[in-house]
Amino acid sequence: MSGTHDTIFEEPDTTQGRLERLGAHAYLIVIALLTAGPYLIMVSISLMGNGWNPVVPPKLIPEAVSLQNYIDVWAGQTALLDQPFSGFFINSLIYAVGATLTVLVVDTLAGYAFARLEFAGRDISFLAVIATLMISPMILFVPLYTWFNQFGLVNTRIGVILPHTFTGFGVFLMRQFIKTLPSDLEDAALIDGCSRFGVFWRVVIPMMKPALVTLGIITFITVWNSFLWPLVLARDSALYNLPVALGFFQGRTSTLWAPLMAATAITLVPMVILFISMQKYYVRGFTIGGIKG
Amino acid sequence: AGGGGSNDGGGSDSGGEGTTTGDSDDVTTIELWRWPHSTEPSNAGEDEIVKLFNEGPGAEQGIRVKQVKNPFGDHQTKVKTAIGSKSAPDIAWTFTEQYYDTAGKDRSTIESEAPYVYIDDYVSDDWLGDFYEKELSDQRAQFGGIVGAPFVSGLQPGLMYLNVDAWEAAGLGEVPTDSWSYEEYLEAVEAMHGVEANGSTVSGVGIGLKDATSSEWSNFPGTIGVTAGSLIGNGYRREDDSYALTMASDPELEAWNEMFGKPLANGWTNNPLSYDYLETQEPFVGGQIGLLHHATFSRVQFGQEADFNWTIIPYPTKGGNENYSVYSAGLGVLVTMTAFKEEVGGNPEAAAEFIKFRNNARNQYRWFNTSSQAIPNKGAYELMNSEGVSDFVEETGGKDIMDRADTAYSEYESVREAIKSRYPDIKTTEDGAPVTNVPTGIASGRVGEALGGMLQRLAQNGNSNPKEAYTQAEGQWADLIVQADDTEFAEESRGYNKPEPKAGPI
Amino acid sequence: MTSDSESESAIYASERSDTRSFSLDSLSLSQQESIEGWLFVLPKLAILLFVIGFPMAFGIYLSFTESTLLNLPGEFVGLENYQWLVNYPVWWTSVKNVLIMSAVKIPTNIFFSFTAALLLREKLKGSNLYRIAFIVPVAGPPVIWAIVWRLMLFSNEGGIANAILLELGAISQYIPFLTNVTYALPSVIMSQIWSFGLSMLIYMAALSGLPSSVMESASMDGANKYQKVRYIIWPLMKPTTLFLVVIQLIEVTKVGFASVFVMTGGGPLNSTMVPSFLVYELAFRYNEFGHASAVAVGMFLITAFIALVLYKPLQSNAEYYQ
Amino acid sequence: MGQLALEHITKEFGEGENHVVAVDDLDIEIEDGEFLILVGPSGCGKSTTLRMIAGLEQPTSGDIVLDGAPVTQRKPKDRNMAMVFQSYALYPHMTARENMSFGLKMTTEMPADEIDERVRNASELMGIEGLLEKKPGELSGGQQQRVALGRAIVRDPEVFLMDEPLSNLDAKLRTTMRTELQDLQQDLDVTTIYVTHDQTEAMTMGDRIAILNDGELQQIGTPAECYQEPANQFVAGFIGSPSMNFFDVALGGGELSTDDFAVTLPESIESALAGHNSEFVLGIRPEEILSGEEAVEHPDSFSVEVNVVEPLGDVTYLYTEFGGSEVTISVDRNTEIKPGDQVTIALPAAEIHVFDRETGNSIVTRGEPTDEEYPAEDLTASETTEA
Amino acid sequence: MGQLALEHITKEFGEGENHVVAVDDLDIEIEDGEFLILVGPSGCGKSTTLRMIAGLEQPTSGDIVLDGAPVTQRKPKDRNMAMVFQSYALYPHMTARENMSFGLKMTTEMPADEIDERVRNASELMGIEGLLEKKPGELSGGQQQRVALGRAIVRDPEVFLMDEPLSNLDAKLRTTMRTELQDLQQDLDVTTIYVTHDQTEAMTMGDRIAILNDGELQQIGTPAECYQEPANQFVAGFIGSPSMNFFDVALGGGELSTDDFAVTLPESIESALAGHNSEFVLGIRPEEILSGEEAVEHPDSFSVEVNVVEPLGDVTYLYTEFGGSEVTISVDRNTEIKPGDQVTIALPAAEIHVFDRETGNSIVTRGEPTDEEYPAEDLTASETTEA
Ligand SMILES: Nc1ncnc2c1ncn2[C@@H]1O[C@H](COP(=O)(O)OP(=O)(O)OP(=O)(O)O)[C@@H](O)[C@H]1O
Ligand SMILES: Nc1ncnc2c1ncn2[C@@H]1O[C@H](COP(=O)(O)OP(=O)(O)OP(=O)(O)O)[C@@H](O)[C@H]1O
Ligand SMILES: [Mg+2]
Ligand SMILES: [Mg+2]
Repeated sequence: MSGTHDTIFEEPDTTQGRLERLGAHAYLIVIALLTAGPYLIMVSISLMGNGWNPVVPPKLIPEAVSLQNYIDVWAGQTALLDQPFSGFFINSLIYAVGATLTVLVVDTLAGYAFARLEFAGRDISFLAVIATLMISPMILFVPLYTWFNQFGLVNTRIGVILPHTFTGFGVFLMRQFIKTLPSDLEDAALIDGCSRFGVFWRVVIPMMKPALVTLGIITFITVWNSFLWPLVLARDSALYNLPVALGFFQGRTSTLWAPLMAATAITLVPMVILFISMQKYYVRGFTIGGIKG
Repeated sequence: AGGGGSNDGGGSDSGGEGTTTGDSDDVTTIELWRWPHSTEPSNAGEDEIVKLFNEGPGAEQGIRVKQVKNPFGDHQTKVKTAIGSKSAPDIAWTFTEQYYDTAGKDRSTIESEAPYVYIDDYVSDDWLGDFYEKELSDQRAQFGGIVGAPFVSGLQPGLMYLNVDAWEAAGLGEVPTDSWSYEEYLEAVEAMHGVEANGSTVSGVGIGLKDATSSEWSNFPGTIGVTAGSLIGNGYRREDDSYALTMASDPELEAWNEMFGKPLANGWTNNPLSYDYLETQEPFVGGQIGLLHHATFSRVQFGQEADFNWTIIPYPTKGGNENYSVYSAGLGVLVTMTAFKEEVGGNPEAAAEFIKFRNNARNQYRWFNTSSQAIPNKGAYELMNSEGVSDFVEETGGKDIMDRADTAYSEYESVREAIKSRYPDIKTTEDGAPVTNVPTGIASGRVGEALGGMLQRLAQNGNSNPKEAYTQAEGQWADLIVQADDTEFAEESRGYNKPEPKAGPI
Repeated sequence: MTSDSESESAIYASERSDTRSFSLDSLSLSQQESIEGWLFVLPKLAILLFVIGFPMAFGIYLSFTESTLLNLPGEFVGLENYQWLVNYPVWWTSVKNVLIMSAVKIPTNIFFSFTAALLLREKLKGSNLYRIAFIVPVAGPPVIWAIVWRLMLFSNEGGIANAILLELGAISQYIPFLTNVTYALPSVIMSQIWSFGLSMLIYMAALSGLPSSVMESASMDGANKYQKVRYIIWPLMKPTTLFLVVIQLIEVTKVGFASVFVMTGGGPLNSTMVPSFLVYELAFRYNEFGHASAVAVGMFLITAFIALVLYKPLQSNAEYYQ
Repeated sequence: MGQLALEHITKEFGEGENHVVAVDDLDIEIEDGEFLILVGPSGCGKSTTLRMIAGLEQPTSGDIVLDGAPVTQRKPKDRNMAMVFQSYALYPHMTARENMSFGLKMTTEMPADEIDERVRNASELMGIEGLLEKKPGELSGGQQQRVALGRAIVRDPEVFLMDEPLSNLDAKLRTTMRTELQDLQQDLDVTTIYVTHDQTEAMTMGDRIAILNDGELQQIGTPAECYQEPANQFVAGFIGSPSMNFFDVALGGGELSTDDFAVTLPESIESALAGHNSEFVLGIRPEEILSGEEAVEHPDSFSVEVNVVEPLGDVTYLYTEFGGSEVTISVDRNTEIKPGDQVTIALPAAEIHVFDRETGNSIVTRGEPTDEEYPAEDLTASETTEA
Repeated sequence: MGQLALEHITKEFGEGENHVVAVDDLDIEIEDGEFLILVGPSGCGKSTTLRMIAGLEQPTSGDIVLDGAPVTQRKPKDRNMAMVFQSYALYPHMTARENMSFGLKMTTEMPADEIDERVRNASELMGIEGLLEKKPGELSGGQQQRVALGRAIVRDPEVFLMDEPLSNLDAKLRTTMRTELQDLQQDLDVTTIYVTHDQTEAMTMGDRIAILNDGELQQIGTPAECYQEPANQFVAGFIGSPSMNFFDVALGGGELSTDDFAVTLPESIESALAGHNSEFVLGIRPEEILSGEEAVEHPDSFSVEVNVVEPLGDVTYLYTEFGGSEVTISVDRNTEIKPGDQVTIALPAAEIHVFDRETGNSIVTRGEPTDEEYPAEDLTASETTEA
């Protein structure tokens, strides 16, 4: 029941209420300009068909809107990058999907055990998993490359995906979430004759949808946007994902701003759409995940 | 999208999963790691040569080159990761000094410790002979041999581009064609500032430099000095193998004060560090006179169609003295095609085959015709003169710059002699070249940090007191040399105006 | 309040362990459950071990060696690299910078995300647009964010910030945002504080769990809106806030890398150097893998320490309701 | 001081498909110091009514008048009322003391020592002096409840509003708190409106009960009135536990009868029923059904099989089925009856209620024809209910 | 078939500071087909006991024996028991039908049509045939409850375990389900152990009640036994609503007395008390306190002021205070007494309970000295309780 006094503002139809709303809008618009403004400019520049350079004063509004940059980028018709962007897009998709699926499976299993089972070394291994959140990836480049090379994983898609699957965040989230689930259901399933895995698979998993969506989206976006691992492990640009490929537009002696902005938009827009369209699910995941006020 | 036709050349990236195509017939696939050229024709030309190789000599010898293009900014990281993991590419474009610190080391040490091979072990003297002498002699002085094939050339301290319309709108009269002075330069800039030209307002000047802490900075103080008549930049190696630093002994200090010590209106200044971390790519973007300190652009290409008159004018010199040698050819930073050792995963034999092909006079000439970029190969220059150049080169003024480069290269001999006479204690190589390399790779490149730091400090304090800054930077550098195991420092060269500055017309 | 969730989970687990003790085989209860537990975490630990077990051990080992690019791993030198680290002023600059970054970025991020969540909760017209606007920065790669900001706002040539300030007459000369020691760090931080979208979503989730009767109670008690926010909502958001602080602390080191990498390269004069970028510089510019590893380990220890310090109160404050 | 009038207040929510009339033309006068119970099934509009009085919701139409002055447009804090919520709504981050003083700090300029004084008084009254420094999380349900009440008392309001304040407590505590609340209200003599859907609370706590259904007022009166003279079948069924037993009966031959039994009617009732359709609902409370000796002697007696016997200790319920309904019979605690036994029972005409099967309105109450006043009023109510 | 014995089971949790003895040496035999109620205050170990029987917890010591065979080491699924949880624990993602058939699918090789058949039968029994395709989210509380029961029935277990299965329902529905559950258990005749802390359920549903406190068994017996002959003060206070009234009394001059009243003791009681210390607790149930005519005639009568009158409709409670305690008196529903009235009451010696003030053990039960059997057993229990 949401009465009006659950809110902070005055009623909308009083003068004061209107003023307050106006103030709120003003504040929000200013921040929105600072968060999204640069991206609007980015899109604007990407629509300048004849290229863009940092002139003084900066030129922000296209004289004529043109999708030429998008076409060029998508087809790989630029000076610095002659590979079609579609390929990177597909790579990004493959990495994101692959890593997300792996993370979902592996982290949910582990999260369940950390939340519900008692086993020797549990706390230590949980700490180890969490600690992976804090490692600077830079020192891992060379050892990881060397290591993966021995297994033929360098320059393979699996090799690129793998490092994305070791973070601790998912395990942490899943564990928190499972702790909030009523254990009665699992008890009921044990009595109903399920094995431990049966309990997990048939009872726990179906209840975890919000958490799975949350973790899924966050992982998907993280991997989609990931830069360092694909850069290092994809020897060949054919295996690059979008963010790595963006680097191409900055050459040794010049930056192709307009195509770069178009390519950036191609990278960004799907994630914004994903983020926005799924928000009600993962917000729920956060709420239930015990990270509430 | 002009050069699209040759995009498929060299099997650039289409291979995807790698080396499947030729394996059956005993074909060795070697990888060439490079970054993309910034311009399409250059890339097309590059690809074309790779394709020619794969179809021609490569096919004969069972070698196939696969190009891997890395974003420029990430290239070094990728190559180093691969080397560290013993799976280096066979050939890579490198700034050679970034991969191994050669200071104080002789060839045999370098040979056993550096990741790259000496290309002179694999090529004929004949082939080497096509390069301008300076490029070889510089490498010999530094490495005791040739470690990589130079393939792009440039002019130091750089070129100056002028928007003629703006110049005229400011009522500055004749465009300078001969030597002119810093003072005149500054006056012109101030006069041009604020005038209307080509539908926009002229705003200051720009100079393109980059990378605030890069080791490339070690070149900057020295190269600027050239415009004041210094011939050796930052220092030299003495006969007793100790290094003498001349940075704080350069007549360029004065130059610095003239050129950079004075902030221009609107915050524009010639001090490169007051600019963005990224370089200015377009000479006309930042201002209407532009300086480019190196000349990988040996031609000007405009992002927006240049619908105004532009021209290349001489670099201003100290007092407008035309006797000062302004230009020196070659790249301040050594970009070479380097072949890596087998131990780190390379295949130098096969790599050398390609390097030979790619950089022979014929192919350098071929690439010049498509890219219009200056090249350090006199055999190729001869071909330009005998066989003519492409329309593209004509349009973009590439030949003009190549002519300047050739002139500068040919002055090398006399410059060399002048150096030897000014610095009698300078060490010379077997073939008589003075060793003007100073150890910049020392202490893992922290020389760059020290010099970059100095320049940054100057930038922060509005260029005040460069004398102190230079002296301090030289001191730091000297310390690094002293600390390094294999190097010795000529202590008497430490400090302001030690050794005594030597500059003047050749 | 009394039992933090660690001990709670331990109790819980011991309860569970009893559940499993009937053994068809001769295994005891705890053995059986241990096996089950390990089977469940096996895939994760296997990946963990395989992917970074060796590399990390190797990386840590490197921090005790004098390693360079061509000499991996180099000679074992004990704690020499750490001695070097302690005496390396740039390291301390980088630590100081990352602390400043955290000290500025985390509170502002909390402020923006909290206020935005609060306002968007009010069902304003256009909230969806605002939400999209706030989420954009976190949906894309941090590198892009940094590029866009560098170019758009701070670049001298095309910089909008300068253009606008000049137009407004606020300045008469361009401000060298990224190339001056005074401005560089603030500028880098400025660019980072706008990526608060995810925090905002988490706050929104937390706010939606706020019992409306408590808010109404405050209305009855005569609290005006500022008082409600100050005395009721904000204190109730404490667990969420702490969670966000810890997450961001970890995040700062990562976002920090991207912006520094793209915007300043750590300069000028190391004024924007952060440990993660220092690792990169040492390893890939100076080829000093031993030193780089020592920096990485040092930073790991600092982050872990701060996270632990903050994690305790987070845990004990966990739930007000139930 | 605290005389409150709800003048034809109506509250509608939503639009189109979601349109709900939560409160429908409610018109009640509440005396100063009165303890009024609002009772009714879930969703009948109790909370909405209370929230409108508090100012947490705005009525769609109608006015709320406090001591003669309309307060409908006033903000909650300006109405001088205090509310106790079902969930207590204590501020979880504040100590009991802070919870109690918060309102005074927010609304008044009262000096700290006076606030302290008030808090001390209220906490003595509620017996929570020792708990003042604890946070809600450290308190038991009953203690939280007391703090919530203390918080309301401290403000010395003209009206107390309580929305199911006891429903989160367990049965035992509920009983205790119930008496405490009553005592308190008698001591303070503050007008109190108390929402509940527990009819034990309804029966015992207030001066009057207002029974709502579907947003409409069904009856308002003392608990005894509502128990003994329910205005309609809804009230009859709602008030009293176990519920009144109902049977669909037909009138004929001076009897109200089903297949299983008949009740011979006295003249007075028969004539009261005469004007109506011949279909009625007969109601009788479990404790009014005669059994044992008394039943055997009764002319209308008949015999039924007992399904379940529920000895509650102080009283025993028999469950059986006849006349098409499940029937509860209340018998003495010392009964010997076992499930499966046949018992003889009778429905004494003097205790029956008769309702119009269509409108639900009461025609006969405890064997007496209903006064004319009720049906007239309730006819409208019931009709609208069906609409 | 379903004969179950708990042989000295003990369950301890935690270590060091957190060490808890949740169940302490519990020893109970449950007959095949018996309906046993486990009752006691929150935290007394009811759920833990049930969970040990189900196999969800492992006893620290002791054995659980089903039909003569120890099952302590069997997995839950192999014990052939079904459990109904307070939260129902229905699988939210499965329809009612899937919920009910899940256990059979997991544990048996039963063909699909037989499973269907069983589900149909169980759902008919529970009256939920129409709901089989719905998911729990679409069902009301009572319907969910029925599905949960159906799920248990389908498996045709030897033992039903129910952990407060009704506590989530509202009062009305609880009453209905209570009878349904009893009927069901009588029909199926399956050994049932039913945990509750609601003493109405305790009193009415089972064959026997086992009352736990602090993990220890206080008394086990039929509801009537426990109500009428509580073994100790804890049981006396716990069973019955409103609770028994207690007074600290002193023995002297053939009377048990407080400042306010005295109860003249018959010989039998006096001698029973003789062997003890002179400090006792006197207990009497609200309905046994004499009032009105009867009281006036009684020699021990005295007069008290009524504080609160609570007419529940079928019965009326008076609240008053004397002998140092708050006292509830149950009187006829037609009483005219109002708050503030003086009433004459008496405590008939024939109905009093007397407990040892220290051990709490019952010495006199409803005016009769307690059989020797109880004190002996309960002494141990109570002593440990205090420890
Ligand atoms: N904010 C609202 N928006 C829409 N409908 C509402 C709102 N508040 C209440 N209602 C509806 O108004 C009706 C009355 O609700 P109200 O909460 O007053 O019932 P109640 O008598 O308090 O019930 P309960 O005993 O369950 O608390 C219900 O149908 C409810 O769904
Ligand atoms: N897993 C556990 N770990 C530690 N202590 C526990 C655990 N489970 C129960 N206990 C403790 O054992 C005691 C008995 O708990 P149990 O749940 O059996 O009580 P209960 O009688 O079911 O109470 P309620 O009526 O509140 O459900 C309590 O003190 C409880 O805190
Ligand atoms: Mg309500
Ligand atoms: Mg329990």
